[in-house]
Parts: sequence; structure tokens; C-alpha cells
Amino acid sequence: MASVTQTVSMRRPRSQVSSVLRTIFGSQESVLLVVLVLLIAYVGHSNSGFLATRNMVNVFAGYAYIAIAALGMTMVIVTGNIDISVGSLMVTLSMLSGALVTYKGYPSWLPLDAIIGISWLLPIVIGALIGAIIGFFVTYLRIPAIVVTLGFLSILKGVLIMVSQGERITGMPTGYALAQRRPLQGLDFPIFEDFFRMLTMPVFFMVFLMIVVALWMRYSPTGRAMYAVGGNAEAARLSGISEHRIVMTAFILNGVFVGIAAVLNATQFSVIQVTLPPIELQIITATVVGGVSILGGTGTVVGAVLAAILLNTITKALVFLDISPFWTRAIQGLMILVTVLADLIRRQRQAE
Amino acid sequence: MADSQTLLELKHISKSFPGVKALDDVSFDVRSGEVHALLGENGAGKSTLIKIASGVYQPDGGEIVVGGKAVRFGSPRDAQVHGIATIYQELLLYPELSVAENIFMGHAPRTRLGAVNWPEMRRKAEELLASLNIHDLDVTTKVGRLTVGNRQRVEIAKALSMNARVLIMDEPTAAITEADVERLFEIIRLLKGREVGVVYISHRLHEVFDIGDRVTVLRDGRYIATKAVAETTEDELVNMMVGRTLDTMFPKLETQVGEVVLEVRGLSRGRMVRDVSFQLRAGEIVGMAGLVGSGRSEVAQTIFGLTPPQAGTILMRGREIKIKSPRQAMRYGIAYLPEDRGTQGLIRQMELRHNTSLTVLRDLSRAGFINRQKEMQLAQSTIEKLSIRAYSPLQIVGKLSGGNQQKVVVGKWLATRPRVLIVDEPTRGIDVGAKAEIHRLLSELAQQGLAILMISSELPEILGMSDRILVMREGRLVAEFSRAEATQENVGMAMMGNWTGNGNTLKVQADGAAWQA
Amino acid sequence: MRKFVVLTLVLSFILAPLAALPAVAQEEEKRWDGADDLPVNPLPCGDEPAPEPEPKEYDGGQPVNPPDLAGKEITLVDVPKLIGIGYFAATTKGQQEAAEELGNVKVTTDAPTEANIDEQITFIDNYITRGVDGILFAANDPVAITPVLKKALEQGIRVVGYDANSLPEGREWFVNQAEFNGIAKALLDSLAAEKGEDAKFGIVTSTFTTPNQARWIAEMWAYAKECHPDMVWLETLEAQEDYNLSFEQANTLIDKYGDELDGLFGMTSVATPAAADAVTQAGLCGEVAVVGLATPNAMKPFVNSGCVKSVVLWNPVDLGYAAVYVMRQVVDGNFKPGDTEVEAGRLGKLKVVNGSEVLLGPPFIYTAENINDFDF
Amino acid sequence: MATRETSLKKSSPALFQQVQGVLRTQEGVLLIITIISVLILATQTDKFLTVKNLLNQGRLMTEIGLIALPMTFIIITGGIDLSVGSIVGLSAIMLGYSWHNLGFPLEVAIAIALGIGALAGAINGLIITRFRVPPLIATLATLAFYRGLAEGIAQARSVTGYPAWFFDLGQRETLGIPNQLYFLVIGIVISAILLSRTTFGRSLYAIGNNELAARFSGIPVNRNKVLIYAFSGFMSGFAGYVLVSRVSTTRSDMGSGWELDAIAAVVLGGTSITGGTGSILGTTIGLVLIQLLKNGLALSGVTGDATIVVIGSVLILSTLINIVVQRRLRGV
Repeated sequence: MASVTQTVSMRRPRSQVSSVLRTIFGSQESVLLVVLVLLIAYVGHSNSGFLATRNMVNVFAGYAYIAIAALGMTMVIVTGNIDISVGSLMVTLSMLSGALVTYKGYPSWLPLDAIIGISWLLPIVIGALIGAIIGFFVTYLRIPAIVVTLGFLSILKGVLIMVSQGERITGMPTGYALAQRRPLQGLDFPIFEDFFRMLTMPVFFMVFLMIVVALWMRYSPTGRAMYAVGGNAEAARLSGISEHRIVMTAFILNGVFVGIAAVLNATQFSVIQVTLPPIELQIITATVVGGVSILGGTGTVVGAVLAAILLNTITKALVFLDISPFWTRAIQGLMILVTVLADLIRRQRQAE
Repeated sequence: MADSQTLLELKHISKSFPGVKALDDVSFDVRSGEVHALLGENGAGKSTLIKIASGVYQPDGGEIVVGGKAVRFGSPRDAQVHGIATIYQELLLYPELSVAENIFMGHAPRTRLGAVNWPEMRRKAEELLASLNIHDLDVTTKVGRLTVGNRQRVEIAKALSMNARVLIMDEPTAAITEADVERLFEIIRLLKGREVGVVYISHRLHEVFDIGDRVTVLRDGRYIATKAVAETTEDELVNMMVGRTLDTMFPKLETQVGEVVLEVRGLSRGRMVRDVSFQLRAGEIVGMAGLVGSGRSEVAQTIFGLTPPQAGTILMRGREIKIKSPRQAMRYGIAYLPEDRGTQGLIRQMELRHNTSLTVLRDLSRAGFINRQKEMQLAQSTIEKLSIRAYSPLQIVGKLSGGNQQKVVVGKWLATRPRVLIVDEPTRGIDVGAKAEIHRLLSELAQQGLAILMISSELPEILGMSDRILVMREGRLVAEFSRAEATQENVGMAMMGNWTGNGNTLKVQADGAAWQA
Repeated sequence: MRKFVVLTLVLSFILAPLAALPAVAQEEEKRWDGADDLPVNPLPCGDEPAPEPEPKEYDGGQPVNPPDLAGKEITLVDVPKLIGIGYFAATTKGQQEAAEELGNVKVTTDAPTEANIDEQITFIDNYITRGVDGILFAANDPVAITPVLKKALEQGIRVVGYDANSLPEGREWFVNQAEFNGIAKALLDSLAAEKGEDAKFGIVTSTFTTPNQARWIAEMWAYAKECHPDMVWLETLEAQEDYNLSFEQANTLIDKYGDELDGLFGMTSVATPAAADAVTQAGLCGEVAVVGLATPNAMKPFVNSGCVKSVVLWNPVDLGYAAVYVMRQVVDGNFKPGDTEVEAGRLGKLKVVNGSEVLLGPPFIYTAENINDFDF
Repeated sequence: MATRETSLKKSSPALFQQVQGVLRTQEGVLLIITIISVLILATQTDKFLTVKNLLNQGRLMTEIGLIALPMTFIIITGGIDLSVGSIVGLSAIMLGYSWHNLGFPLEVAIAIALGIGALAGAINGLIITRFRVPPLIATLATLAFYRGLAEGIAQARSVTGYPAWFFDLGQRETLGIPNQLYFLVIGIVISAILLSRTTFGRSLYAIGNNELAARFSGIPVNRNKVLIYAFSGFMSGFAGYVLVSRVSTTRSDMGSGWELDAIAAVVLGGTSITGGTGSILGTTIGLVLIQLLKNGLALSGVTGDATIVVIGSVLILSTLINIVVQRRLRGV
């Protein structure tokens, strides 16, 4: 008995420390935040240029479109599915947006602002539509999501090239450039001026949409139902939740967010082009590094957004640290691996 | 009881599946404030009936009457709206979500804006649990970290959160231990007091007598009879269920107890297996009792090499052996029938012959190539020897009944020609007839000289089948009884930890100072 | 215990590169610039005329028993590195223009959607089987593509390359848009004119393994050493043919070097407008000069706004046009090994250099005066 | 179940029964789709259905085929390997690097390349089994990591100038058949036997259907998983070697995107992405179908962009047809 009390009393102080640690490392979001801050601090320490406002803008804005697409991907993965066609879809919708704004055949009475509005909104609608088609194949025809989206990956890619013939789009009107990397206009803040000068349109959209989606997934019955469907589809069905409707919703919203990301992507440059980098892998990586379980049922959009920012920070940090460019990809891969392992080990600890 | 009203009535229900008539003109009703037990062997139509009552299936004929009005349930949701909630055997919960959210999934309290009102949800969940006399559950814990007993309580709370008037429980005690069963019964009594009608399905007849008011028996999809529990006997119910007279539930055969086959000394692993020592002799059935979480399965899995021991020795016929993997354990002649047939014992999507051969693939193959004839022969002989009711060795195992599935698991382990057979909950979720068959099988195997360690949560089974009884508590072996000494009381007391009998405490354990503290 | 060993093994495999990080961090002088190892041939500084190169023996391959199709209609296939980027859309345009002009040539463009060596080979292989009279190509890898081109020659198919070469034995002629050293000179002289002899600059290229880009950088390196010795090479970053990545990399260079940075070179038709976009959006027009290879349409907004002074490029429409003309002349027997020039429609006579290459001409420099005259 | 079987047998004539028997298997349905596609393509061009063209297609699909075989094993166990394309690149680079830069004899360099491939695969397996990382995530991370290693080792240099014998495998023929095709056929036969006839193959199905039960039955689950991932790495290394021999040079971007091609062939072949079912025969048919579609369409004058649209549609449609046919036949 004596020995028992002793161990208990000895554990006390340690458990306080560990409880602090546990709060910090209790969720993947806070782990990512800590890693992000440490990384920025470390790189800033060895090269102070890294902390300059302009660089910080680019650190946060650079992957904004990846982060926004990751919002939709989070929903899809939380419901236990996956979408690997998002890269092709995003490029297709970017091109569509550019094609709409440079189209010459509008009736002359249509004001330019309306044309710009159409080119901002229609791609999002089309994205939702394609999401609905994918969702239909997955839910009603019961084809695994990975097969459907693998198919759509090449269908969209092929159609895009056929239609565009590889031509890039230039000559968009000035008002179209929604997401250029300039500080938001018309804002005047007496305090934290530097901070708010970092707020560019892509960052604004990223943060705003993240908050909206995070709240929606936490507070809306539909958002909760996504976790239910991914966690235990049978139980969800018996709770009166329509699995088909929820999975459809996830794919449609995924299409919407890919559409938003595509428009932001198209409107930040003076040229829109049909190159097809494998963005889907970056988006999925951001999502899983953000702690969204590939098995469904758990994970938050905050983690996914933080992970997207972290991935971009790593890329830039390696340049600032003068790492040989040949090794950057290896180090990126390694850091992804380490973060994923840390998340899993943390979860296993918690489970014990 | 006099003014109790009928909450739910199923009248002349029929239901067919391709090739099978599952229910044929069955009637059933539940009144407020009663526990109506539903009995029948597997395949008798119990689950079809409750699935109709809960809206999963739609009947081909007959009608459903709720509160005097005929209704149609198009989906489980419809049944819930009419106050009928069902708790299935596989608890349908979301492991990654909190207790509160599990309870209120699909009907969470909302704010005026239509958003989920989290504080309110937590408060209501706590209230609900308190009303069930459950005070030891934190509503913010993830359900994945709860014990099975606690998960079941969450399920009950979930049902009540939907204002259920009728609660259907499908074998609620199959996966929990005596202590949890007691708490469950307390809750059921509480619900009776609140005029809830409970439909109770179990294979354990004594529970029907403990908690039931009326009992209905089904057989082969037909209605047999409804009786007041007070006016019937266990034998009568068994006869109605099986349609014939069963000789005995526990056909214990006299055996010649031989030499020590397996001995473990000071076996330890983690917190669940602490300094466990015992012996198994040829021809002997040793029962292992204990609450869920007392470390029974963990001891078995440690011996079997699934979780290799951290300390202690294992001796086979007096020779010390090292076991680090199931494969090694099998080489020494140890076989282990895991407790969960569906997830651990069988590969349900595979054919019967592929299941029976899984443990002996090496013996059936030469240079890694499987001899398909031998595999087929093995399957056929297993079907014959264990009288498995399957139309062919090619049948998908998942389509067999529970008892026959369990026989396949037994068969696949017998194929390894073990000397030591560890069976973990061998008759869980199996109907009475099949249960008796499994018991007879175990007895016969012991008679043939096999050493059997039988882990079970059913005390009657332990008492009825064992030559010796070991009791586990908190990872330690705390008591040992001979067949003659063991009674329901003293074994139960030992399991619960307030047994203070004399003479039978394990000597080995008594020496350990830590144990006494 | 075993678990521990395995864990250590896995971890050490993973962490070994991390431990080598200090070794990986590069020294200032040895910084990688994306050049290749082949010999360089810098042009003389300033306006001095280039010395006439020594004539070289014809070193291309020859088709085996090609059918005589002189004057007859021929079917050609064009397999560029990839489809889906503006540059090859422009060469295709030129090819169609030439085909229309000639009237007896049919040419289709078909290539993979990613710059992928093995897929490009498969495309060419399929067209050999299908039976075409001639193949035009722009190689993703000079060595990898050669075996399949030789197979085409063996079957009597005519092979002419453009934009990116194979090994000489893989094709009969290669239409060279501009010599590497000429491009290098034009780029560096443009920057010097804009930002002075002591300009410090960074480069955004496609990948270090893309042959043309590596070659240009090697020639720039050699030419700068001779003629602009005070210029400072800061850093070269890879950005594939990806506009987003090019934009980010340009931003990274701008942020990392701050006021130090005087100029950015874009080595691809994607990187240059992306770099101009980055400079414009950072509000650094005039501070940071953008010089590079690009097509006019993409650069018009920047040149018109004055942010970019000059864009270096041959005319890719002309390049595609010339390739078809060269092919026609080869088929007609008007252009044989040993010839020193070839007739190419509206482009006039083109010179043969380097044994088996047809030179399109000196690189063209687009400025605010002339850029609006072009539309591709 | 039993009653339905007999009633079917009574009502159907013998030929119909046989057709049904074929249709009951995923491979059968796929085979019919393949035959129909081939017949349609053959009417479009006479260049398509010739021995020479078909053998040449065999040469071109060998590398993906070699990777798709172990991928079938992995997907049957419910896993996936996204890093195969990167391992191809890493092995190719190691081959050139250890020959050209480290001065090993070419034979040894080939062995090193294969060994590195197997090692990279085994690392995948260890991460998946020891740390219990879901395969998709583990190999997504090593996809980036192995490609990065290849780039780091290559330092943007490609190695060329191999001796003539080195090209025997990739560019020459024996008895009129491309050399690498022999290896693919041997690979297919060995893999098919391994999967359908041996204890090892059986254990993979068991793992895919119920990993826990397999472990409880004494099957060395972790060991077998590490083995198949190592096998996958080895075959990717071998594919890298075949590719280098075919195209005569090494580059660090070799094999990028191949993971999706291999997965498409496996999934098209009827292997369930959730594990438990599938066969090498199916994968082989899937592989052949994709290659012949690409080739046949190209020969019929369809350009590459339209071809990938067709392939994407075929992937979805044939899966759909298979699901519908199976559902109908099983009466579910």
C-alpha cells in the first residue's frame, strides 16, 4: 500500500506537465500550428527576410487555392470517400472561367460587370454539377469513389484538351482580377496595420471559407451527419440520416469548393493555362496531414487548411535555408511522412 | 398492470425472402410497462420480426398497429417517429464522436438559427443518463474509448432520447458480463416503471425468468405460443423452441483426467495479464470465469502468441517452450477459438472449405501449393463430423446460421489436431439447440484426451461443463474451485472481488504480496 | 526488442537524409544554376559579328528505301513534347498554315498531356504502325526518343525534329529555332541594358533535366563570364511548366533577395509571364526587371504597362511553319545531305548549321513597339 | 440459395448456362467487353489486328504490367501502393548512378537497382505494418520521398552510353517476340499461380476479407504484407530496368504517374478496391484492354485527348456493367 501512495504522489507534478503537453498535442490542429510557428520562427531566425510582410503574404496566400479545395476534400474524406479528379476539375473550371470572361459573343446590352459575374459564378455551378454527377455514380450506382474519380480524372483532362486545343487564355478585363496578391483595397486599420496588410484576397477567402465551413461542419445537422455517415454508415441510416443525400452533398460541396478555388486561381494571374500539375495529390496530402482520417468519420477543415499552409511554408523555407534544390522534394516527402507518423502515434497514445 | 395499454401490435405478419418463408402469420404485441421476451432458435424469425417492427423490412402481409392505429413503416425513421427504438446486437455507434453526440445524432437540439446547440445537447445527455441512474459517464468522451457495457448504456440513452415508448433489445447481454447485466436489468426495471414496453430477445433462458413478464416463442417462422413468465417453466420453453425434448443442456461426459499438458507459470503481459499460473490436464475441461475486462481473453491470447508474454514461462508436457506468434503456438498443438466469431474466427465472405483449411494450409500443401482435393476432403469430413448444416463445402460461410458458423470455427481448429483447445465464449449468440450440440462436442473432445480451457461469461455453462474452475479478476487469477465445490454464489463472489471463502484461494497467488494489497 | 530494431532501421533510413542536411545546404559559389555539362560556345560580346562556324559533315540519319512521294500528297504527324501549353499550340498553328499554303500536306498534332518520355514514345510508335509519310517531333529526352525514331527511319518514314532535338542519327534534319548561344547572349544583353552591368538576378526554369533550358543556362553562364563579369547569379529555381508554381517561385526569389534582386529570367514561356505577374503584383515594376522567353500574347499586358521591356523568343509559329516546309522539301528531294540552305516559303532561304540543323534565324526580341503586331 | 440454383438449371439450356457461368465471374464480363472492343477496333483499321502490332503493344505495356501484378496482390489485401512510379524512378537512377558514378560493373548495378526497389517497397511495408499507417497515406508520403531521393541522387544528370548488350532486354527480340514480353508472361504466370494455388496467395485473400481472423488463424499477416510491398518495390525496380533498357537513358522523372495506370488496370480487372476479391487473370485482361484501346484508337485516327476520355469512360462503365451483372445474377 505504501508503495502505491508513493507512486501516486510522485506522478502528480509530472501529470500536470504532461497535461499541458496533452492539450498542446491533443489534436492534430494544434500540433500543426506549433510546428508551423516553430518552422517560421526557425527560418526567420536564420534568414530574417522570411519574416518580411511580403513573404508572409506569399506563405499564406500561395496555397490558398489548395486549402480551399481541401475544404471540400475534407468533407468527401470524412464521409469515407475520396476524389482524385479534383486537379483536372480545377483546371477545367479555371479555363471555363477565363473562356466566359473573354467570350466575344455576349449581347451588347450586357454590362461588363455582369459578364465578370457570370465568369465568377458559373464555374462554381458547373463544379457543383460535376460533383453531383460523381456523387450519383458513387451513391446510387454504388461504384467505389476511387474508381469513379479515376475515370473522371482522365475524362475531364481529355475533354479539356479537346476543347481548348492547348490554347491559353489572355486578355481578361481588369475588373476580372479578383484574387491578385495585393492588399485588400479600401481597408484602413489604425492598429495592426502590418497584419492587415497581409490580408490579400486569397487569404481572405481561405480564412473566411475555413471559418464558415468549420462552423457549418460543427453546428449544422448536415455537417454532423457527414461524420456519422463516415463513422458508421449503418448506424447513420438507422438514425434516419440518408447516406445517399449526405454523400451527394459532400461531393456537390466538393465541386463548389473546387470551383471557388478554380476561380481564385484563374483571377490571380494574367494568363490562364491548361497545364495539369498533379494538384489532387497536394490537396489529398494537405487533407490527411491535417488529420482527416482516410477511413472516414473524423478530422476537421482547420487541420486541412493549416496543413496546406505548412506544405507551402516548407517549400519556401527550403529555399530560404539554401537547401540544394535537388533535395527539396525528398525533404518535403520526409516531412509529410513524419507529420503523418506523429499524428498516428498521437492517436494510438490517446487510444491506450 | 391492469390498466396497461397495448403500445405495439404486429398482426398476422408474413414475410418471404427469395426461397425462404421467414415469417408465416406471426402475431406479437407489447404493452406498456412490461418486458415481453421473444424466444426462438436462430432462423426462427426473431430478427426478421424485430426488423419489421423497427421499419427495416416491410411485411408482405399483416399489419402493424401502434396505439390503436394501423401504420406503415417505410424506413427505420418512421418506426422511431412512432416511438419504437431498437438496440441491435452490433451496437450502432460512432466511435469517433462523443457520448452526447451519439445520443442525439439525427435529432440534436437546435438553436433558433437551426444550428446544433452543443451546450444544450450536453446538458440533455447528462440529464438523460442521470435519469437512468448512470452517473459515471462523461458525455464528452469519445464512444470508441468506452467499454461494451457503457456503450450499451449510451445506446439505451439514445433510444430514450427519441422518446421511445417501445424499446426492442436484440440479445443485449450477449457481449457483456454479469455485473453489466445487473446494471442493465436495473435500467430495464426503471423503464418499466416509466411505462415503457420492452421487447427482450436473449438466448439465456434464466434472464427471461429474471426480467420478463410475458414470453412469446417462435419456431421456423411460425408463432408457437405466448405465455406469462410466471406460468411457464424453462423446460417447457425449451421444448417449444426446439420442438422436441432436449436431454440436457450440459451433456458432461465422464473422462479420464491424464497428465499435465500445458502449464503456465507467472505469465505476465501489461495490466491485463499479471502473474498468471495454472495447469491443464489431458481430458479435462477447465472453466475460466471472470468479468469482461478481467483479463480472461488476454491470458488466452498471450498463450496463443497473439500478444507474446513479457514474463513467465509456458511448458508443454513439462518442456519449456517459447511462443511468439500464433503459428508457433499452433506448432505446439495449441488452438484458440476467439470470442468474436464474426470478426476474429471466420472469414465470412469466403467459402466453407477455405475457412476450414485456413489453419492447416501448410499441411494441405506441398512446396506452398495447396492440394485442392485434400482441402475439399477436409471440408467434407468436417461437415460430417460436426454435422454442420451446409449444402456444400462451397457455401459462403457468412450465409450459415450462427451455430453452424461456430462449428466451422471449431472444425478449422480441430483440423490442426490440437492437444490444447482454448475456447473463448464458445456459445455466445448461439441458440439453445446448437448450444447443447457445441457442449456435447466439447465433452467428447475432452473424452478423447484433449485439454480444454473454456472461457465463458455464462456461469451455468461454466458450472455445467467444467472439471475445474479458474476465476480471473483484474488480470490476476484469484481463485480455483473443483467441480464439486463450485456454486453460482462462490464463483460469482470471486469474480466480483468480495469473496472471502477459505481454502480455495490459489496458493501461488496467495504468496504474492502485491495481490493482497 | 525486435520492434525496436525495426523502428530504428526505418527511422534511420528516413532520417539519414535529414542528418545530411548541412552537407546538402550549398555554398555560395557552388550554387546550382541548372546548366548541363556539355561544351559551351559563347558568342563574342557586344555587336561583334560571330565568327563563321566551321562547316560540319552531315551527321543525321537517313530513311531506308523511302517511297518516292515527290509532289504527291503526304500525311504527317506532329508529336510535340506535350499538348496543352500555348507554345506548342503556336507551333501547331504554324504547321497548319504551311500545310494550307502547300496544299499537298496533311498534318495532325497528337501528343501526351504531360511531358512524359515513355508516353511520347508510345505515340510515335503507334503512328509508325498506322503508317504516316513523315514524323515531326519535339523531344522530351534526346536519348530516350532516338530508338523509336530510328525505327521510323528503318521503315522509310521521313523524320524532322524541331524545338527539342534527338540524337542526330534519330532524324534527318532538326529545325533549330535559334542557337543556344544566341539566346543566351540576347537574354543577358537585354538585362544588362535594363539594369546595368552589375545586375543581380535569379532564374525560374522548368526543370533541371529539361535539355533546352539546361543548355541555355550553360551558355548564359559562359557568356556572362566573358562579357558581363560583374553580374551576380543569385539562384535558379525549378517550376515545371506550371504557372502557379512559377509564380510562387518568382515570389520566393523576390522575397528572399529583397532589394538585392535586380532581375528575373524566365526560361520557359510559362515562367516568364508568371514572373512578370509576380513582379507586377508585388508592385516592383521597374525595380525588378523581367527578361525571358515567352510568347507575345501572354506578355502583352506587361510590355504595354511598361513593366517588362523586352521578351526574347523566336516566332514559334514560324518554327512550326519551317518544320513542315523542310519536311516537304526533303520528301520532294529538294533538300539533301550536304545542302547548305533550304527554301522555306515566306521565310525565304534558311541556313544549314552544325551538320544537319536548319537554323530559323537569330532570336527575335519583342518590345513595346512591335509586340502588338503579333497574335499567338 | 440451393433452391434458386436448381430452378435456374432447370429452365436454361446448356449454352445459356455456360454463358451465365462466364458472366458470373468478373473476368468473364471483362473478357466479353475486351473482345467486343477489339472487334470494333479491328473494323476501323487493318493495321490493328496484326501479330506485329500486337507484339509491339506487348512490349509497350510490359513495364506497367510488371507493376500491376504486385499491385493486384496489394489491393486484394485491402491496401494500395501509390509509390510505385517513384520507385521506378529511384531504381532507374540507382542503376545509372551505381554504374556510371560508383563504378560498379553494369550487372552489379542492375542488381543494386532491383535491391533498392525491393528495399523501398519493404520500407513501405514496414511503415504500414509497424506503425499501422493506412497504406494510402504511407505510400502517398513515400511517393514524394522516393521521387525526391531520385532527384537528389541524380543531380539533374542522366546517364547514357550503356554497352550494346544492355539493350537486349528492352529493344531486341527472340524468336520474333520482344524480349521483355517473355518476362511479363513469366511474371503473369508466376503471380497467377502464386495467388490462386499457394498458401501465400490464399493468405492474401484471407487478409483482405478479414485481417483479424487471418491473424487469429495463425497467418503471419504482417510478414506477408511486408513481403508483397517488397515484391511491389522489386517489380517496380525491374520495370525501371526494362524501361532504361528500352529508352537507353536514365532520368529522375521516369515512371511518374504510373501508379494510376497500374491501379486502373487492376481495378478494371475486377479486383475490388476494398480488398478480398480479384485475380491476376482479371488484371491481365484489364491491362490488355487499356493498351489495345489506346493503340486501336490511335490507329483509327483518334487523338490522345479523345483516347483518355474513352479510357476513363470504359473504366467507369465496365465497373458499372460488372456491378449490375453480378447483382442481377446473385439476385441481390
